Amino acid sequence: MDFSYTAQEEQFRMELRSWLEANLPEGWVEGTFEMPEEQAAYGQFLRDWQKQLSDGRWAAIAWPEKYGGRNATLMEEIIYHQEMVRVKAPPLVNYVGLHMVGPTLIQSGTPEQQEKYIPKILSGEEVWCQGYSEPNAGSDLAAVQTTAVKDGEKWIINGQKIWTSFAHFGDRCFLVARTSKGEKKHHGLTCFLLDMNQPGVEVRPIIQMDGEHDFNEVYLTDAVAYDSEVIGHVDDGWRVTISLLMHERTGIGAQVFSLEQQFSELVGLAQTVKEDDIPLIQKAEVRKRMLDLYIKSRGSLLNYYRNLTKQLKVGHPGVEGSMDKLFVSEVTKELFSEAISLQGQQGLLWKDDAVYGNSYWQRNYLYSFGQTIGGGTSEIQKNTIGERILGLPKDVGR
Amino acid sequence: MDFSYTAQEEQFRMELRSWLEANLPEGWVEGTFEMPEEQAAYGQFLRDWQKQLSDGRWAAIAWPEKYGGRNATLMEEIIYHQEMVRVKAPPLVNYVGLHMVGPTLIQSGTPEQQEKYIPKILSGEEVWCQGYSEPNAGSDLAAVQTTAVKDGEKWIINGQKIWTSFAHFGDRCFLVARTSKGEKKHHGLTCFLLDMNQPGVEVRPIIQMDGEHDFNEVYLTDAVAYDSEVIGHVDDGWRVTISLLMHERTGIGAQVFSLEQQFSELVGLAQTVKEDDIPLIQKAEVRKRMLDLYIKSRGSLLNYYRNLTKQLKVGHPGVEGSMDKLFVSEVTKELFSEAISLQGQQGLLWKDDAVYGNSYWQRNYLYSFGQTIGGGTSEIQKNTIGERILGLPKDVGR
Amino acid sequence: MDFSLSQEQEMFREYVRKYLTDMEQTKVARDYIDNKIEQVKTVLSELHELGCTQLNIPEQYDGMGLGKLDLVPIMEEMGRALVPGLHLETSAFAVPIIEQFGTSEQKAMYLPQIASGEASFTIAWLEPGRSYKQQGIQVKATLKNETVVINGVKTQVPDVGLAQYLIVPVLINDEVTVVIVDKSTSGTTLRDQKGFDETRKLTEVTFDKVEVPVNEIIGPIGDGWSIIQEGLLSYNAALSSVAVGAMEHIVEMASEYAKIREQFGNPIGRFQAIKHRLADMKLDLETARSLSYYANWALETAAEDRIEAICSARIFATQAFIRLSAHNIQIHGGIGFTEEIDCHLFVKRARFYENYLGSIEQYYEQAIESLNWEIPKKLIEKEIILSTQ
Amino acid sequence: MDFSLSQEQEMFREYVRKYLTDMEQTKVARDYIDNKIEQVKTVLSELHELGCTQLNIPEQYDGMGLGKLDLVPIMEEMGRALVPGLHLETSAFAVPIIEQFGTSEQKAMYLPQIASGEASFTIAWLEPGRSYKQQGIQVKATLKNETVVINGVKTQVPDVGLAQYLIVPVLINDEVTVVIVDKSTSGTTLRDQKGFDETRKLTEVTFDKVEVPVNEIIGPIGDGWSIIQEGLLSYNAALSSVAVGAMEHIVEMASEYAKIREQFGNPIGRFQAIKHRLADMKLDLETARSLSYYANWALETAAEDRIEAICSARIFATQAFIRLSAHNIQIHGGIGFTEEIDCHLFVKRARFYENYLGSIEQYYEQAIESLNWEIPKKLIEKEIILSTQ
Repeated sequence: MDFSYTAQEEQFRMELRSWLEANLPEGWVEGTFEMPEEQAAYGQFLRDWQKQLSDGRWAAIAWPEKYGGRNATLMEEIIYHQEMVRVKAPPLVNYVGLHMVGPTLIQSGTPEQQEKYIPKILSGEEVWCQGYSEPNAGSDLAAVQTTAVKDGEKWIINGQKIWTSFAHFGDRCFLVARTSKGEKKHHGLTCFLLDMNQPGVEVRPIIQMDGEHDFNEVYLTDAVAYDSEVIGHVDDGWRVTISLLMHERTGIGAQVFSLEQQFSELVGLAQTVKEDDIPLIQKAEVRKRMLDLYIKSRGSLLNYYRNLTKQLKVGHPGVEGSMDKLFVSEVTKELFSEAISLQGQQGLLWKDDAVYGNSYWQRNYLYSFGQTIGGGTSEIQKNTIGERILGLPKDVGR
Repeated sequence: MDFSYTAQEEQFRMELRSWLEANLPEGWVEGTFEMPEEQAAYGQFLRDWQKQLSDGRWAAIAWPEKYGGRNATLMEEIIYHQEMVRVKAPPLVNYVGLHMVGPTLIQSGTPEQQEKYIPKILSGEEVWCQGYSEPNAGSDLAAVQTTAVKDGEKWIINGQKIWTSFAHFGDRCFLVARTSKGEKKHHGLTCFLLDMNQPGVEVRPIIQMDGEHDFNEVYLTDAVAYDSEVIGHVDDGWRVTISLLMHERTGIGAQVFSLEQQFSELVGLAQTVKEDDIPLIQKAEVRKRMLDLYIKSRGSLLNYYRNLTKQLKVGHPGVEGSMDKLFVSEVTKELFSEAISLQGQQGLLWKDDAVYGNSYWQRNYLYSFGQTIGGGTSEIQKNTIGERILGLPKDVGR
Repeated sequence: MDFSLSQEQEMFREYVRKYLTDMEQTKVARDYIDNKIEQVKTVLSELHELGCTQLNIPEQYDGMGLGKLDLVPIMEEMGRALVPGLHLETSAFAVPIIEQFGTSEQKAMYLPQIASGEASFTIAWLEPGRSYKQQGIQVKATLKNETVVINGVKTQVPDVGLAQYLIVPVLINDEVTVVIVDKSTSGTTLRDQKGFDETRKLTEVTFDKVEVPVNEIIGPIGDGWSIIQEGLLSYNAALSSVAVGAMEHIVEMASEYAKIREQFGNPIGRFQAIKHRLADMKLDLETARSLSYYANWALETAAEDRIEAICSARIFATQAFIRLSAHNIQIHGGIGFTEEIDCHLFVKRARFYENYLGSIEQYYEQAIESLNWEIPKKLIEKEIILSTQ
Repeated sequence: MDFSLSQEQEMFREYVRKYLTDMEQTKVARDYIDNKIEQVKTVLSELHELGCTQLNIPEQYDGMGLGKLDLVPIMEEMGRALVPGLHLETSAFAVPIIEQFGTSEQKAMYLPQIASGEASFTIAWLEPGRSYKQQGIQVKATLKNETVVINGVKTQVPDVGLAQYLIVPVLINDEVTVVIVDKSTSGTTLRDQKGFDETRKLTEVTFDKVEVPVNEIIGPIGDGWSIIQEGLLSYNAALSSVAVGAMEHIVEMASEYAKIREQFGNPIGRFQAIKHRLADMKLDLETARSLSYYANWALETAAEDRIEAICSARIFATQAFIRLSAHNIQIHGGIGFTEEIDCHLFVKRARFYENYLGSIEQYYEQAIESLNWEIPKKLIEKEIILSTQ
């Protein structure tokens, strides 16, 4: 058992940390920097930030050097997440491009595709979104109903996608469509590198319960993709999709590190917030509930490190990731719910009227409801744990 | 809304209460009376107690007067349970006979059967058990595998029953067996009034986790029942069984009243038990957990009264009984678990070495595990609530 | 033994239910979010026409003279549709304290206004950084001739736009005193605050030498805390009914969704993860209902256990409301996370009530105190001395 | 970064696992219940042969000189099979305090006896009606020439029949002092007590002018409480591993049963009620394991956060053990409620550990104190004065 980092890893961390200090927007770390509220300006801000990362070769560290990456080890990726969480870096607008599409192109794309797309993914010039989920295929990818029909060297695509994050900034979409009816539902799917800037593609915003807009519906009406925009083989999209999802090798690391940080912040809140002049942390009941959350957030982090150790040894992520996902999302929900209870009625103000931190806690509380749904619901994770880890028989309907 | 009892109901209560005061064994109410430990003596004690009840016409109050009952109203039955719980009366050794078999005989038995069995049920001379559950048909009555094969005017019965309570005192068994293979699994069942005192019937004890012996396995090897011992029609046993179960019209009333009483006793425990000279109730944390249990046990009681009101109005028990069963059994488990935690290490002594009440809390804690299993597991209750109250689609396999 | 609402009460519920269903249930709450105040006022005035505001006001003050129990179905229906406004504060807090502690002039002045639907009351209690405990009240008022002069700030006062009067607890000579202030009184400054639950509008109210006639004080000077406590009993009993109504809506919408939404080729309600969660939710709902019915009965009959009964209902119902509203989102999946459907409105309202006019923690303490389980310290010390001698 | 047991540690686990599996896992616990003491002693001595008792004893005292982390797999395997006896008390409490605070004579006297499997230690701490807090220790001892004279009663001392020595906290001059007492010392009366967990035999130990040489005191007179606290850190880290082993057994047996037991024509593991419960149990198990590994690592490396790490593991693991052992019965249904299969043994052992050598409540307090979240009262008062000026 050894929790230390190698000298090389520590050096990597220091290099990144100094780069961030030098390159984050002024006032960022101090919390005085304000991100643009208006959508186009916000989008531009995110693209600029990614450009800056990519200029510093910090956008896609896991990619091979020849594609602009650093060929980072898994541990370096972990450190990368830790440092990004530490400074609460702005989100990666092209997360899908950098973490999913890029690696898939490197693995399965043609040389032409690689040349055409990869540099723009890295620079943020072309933002990607992913088109898997559909209204009737939330957690059930095999139920995709969007169709692509061959017409010469074109494919005519019709259907509807949902929960497409960043589609409103999106230039291209990694889209899964049904190209033939296979015997099994997950046969006959094909993956396309779809141009979003065409008449057949309509993006409609989904407003979340926290009032924010991260997700979209994408309506495809005779949208067009060309043969050159098929990735992998026709009708073999299931395999491409699965391998694409597998490229997220650090799993929910970033969420785990965030949870750790949020717990510290919650303690800070309980020390700062006062009721009738007494800081909340002085109540025995509050401290007890804090310890429960301390134990759980530590448990989540340590579980993650244990699974990471295994991954370092066997070379690929294990199905234990389902436990990490389940636990970190449920504990995150619990933590923010506690943050609401803790503050009492005064915690129910919003945005700049909020007493503490521009309603940081309230907004994250509302956002946390999505975390046990997106990326596979908690129910799906439990099925996975039951079936793939404990070997229980399959559920009905699957 | 009206929680009062009518003058007639109050008079009924007073009559029963005086009778109990006069007839309970000496020292019973004070807790100084000790029941025999040895099994045969214990059985005799229970039979004597039932004889005494029946002599006072307090054994089967819901039965028509001509059969030795009092034709009691539902409210009188409720009061009966309240009073019996109040004095913690000894258990009814012939509970099955009095509450299930008797009413079924009155409803569906032949005059000969009524004449032959009913008086002895009442007096406790013949103790009945019920033979439904089988090793592979725990919560699934339709899966009964015990067979009865016609041979002249005899039926030859083979199979195994389990969880047969009081079978070790049992003279007769209300037995469900398969007499033909119906198209649906619950067709082709027949109910028998089986004589337990015959060579083909072997009773083996099941020792529970609390060390007690309430249940048995019953092995049937060419056991014999006669045509005269069939109740209802051949192959129509499903209906007879269901109607038999319906005769328990007060549902889990007795358990609900017990829970109410046990909560008071738990408060008493927390007031009495001291740690380093300080009564446990002085701890804020203990009081808070007590209030949680107070709320839940009140909730259980009030839910029961609400369902009872409905039953008084519509004339038959509703499916809401599944909520009562689920809640009272889960809260009972929680209450006794809390009683263990509360006492700390000193609460882990047993029987006469126990610091408090001959390990009343420890024994009931262990026994409580059976309450969310017997009489339909909590999972079954939730299915019933989901399907029959909320109208959700049926589960797989049913 | 009859533990149910009467036929008349159920019938009155049906009227209100039918009206609010015709109005598309939560639509009025959404109108309020969108500041369509006229639409909201129309609904509120039609609810008044149905009798909702007159119900528990004595006949001599133009009311229907009914009891506290009769409020139960109305409160449930209000919760069911998340009807905006101050019905809870007015009917279940202002009315009972005016009726119990007000002078005959005050009764004659305010009760008919409430009965006629002209005036609603909101409660300007909370102060920045302070609790709902007695020591939380710090706004000071002084007596000057026949007027009370108030100086200070109250925060998060709900729905002032729909109210005519504020009930304001202040300190006079360091003792809590309850004053009724017309919101248009000069010196009163209102500042909008953004709230987490957009179906409740919040306002910061600043009193700058606000002068109110002394006859606007409810009850004797310095008796405010016990007057508030009485008012809170009515309020909390009613609040638990509001929560029950909201939970009923949640269980219905979640069950319906579970019947139609398919995943993996089955309606999701077929999966036990969903089915059993819904069963737990139904049990929570019915338990909250039983506790709230009893709480309101205990209030009406002044039963011995009314304090613990009301606190129990308030604690259980508001906490169950939080649980159920969260489960509702999980059952709905992604769509439940959007603004489009109602799930989030219930989550936010549940949180609004959690610690509104008294924290959960305070109600635990109040119930425990009333149940009187503790052994007086003196007795224990005496016994320790005896036992160690 | 390597958060796993080493290959050597896993290999050692395999030896122990294989041996205990050959011995039919919980059979030795059942033998102990049935008072088949010879069979139990055979197993314990064979575990000693495998090295279990020598592991963490320095080589100079005939041990293997390994560290605290090396105990982890052994403790897990002991928990898995509910092995009776005093391995936890001896290896994880007696050994570390003797090693850290004992004189060289004490080390030379006791450690080789433990390493050779000759002697085990039990802990005679609890007193009737008293807690595991400092004020719970009331048995008094006096110094008389070169002896300590003990008078008083200790209750629920576990497995005295398998022990040679008792570790006894007493008060000398009102200060806690730890003494080793040979159980055969004259004046020591043993009385069997019936216990809830039959796999632990309990004894009431009465000391009637028991004389023990002063050199049986561990550490300085009056330092007992801090010595116990150090011992408890080792004990609790190890206890969390014991609980993890037991939970692993539970998850395996419940999963296996869910695969073969059919109801309604399906293996019950196909129903989400069972499947998701098992998933939750697995997550509890692995979380307890992560926390316990880290606790033992923190102990071995004297990490800054060792106190909170150990308390967290102890709290989570023992509470999860209680939860899981209860779920296990529910999954097994009726058969799980009988004495026939092992479910109940795990329930009872889980309860035995819940508050054994310190209540859950105490460990909450200890962790919270160590995390040091509170703001010193003086600072708050100062600020209140400043803010109200």
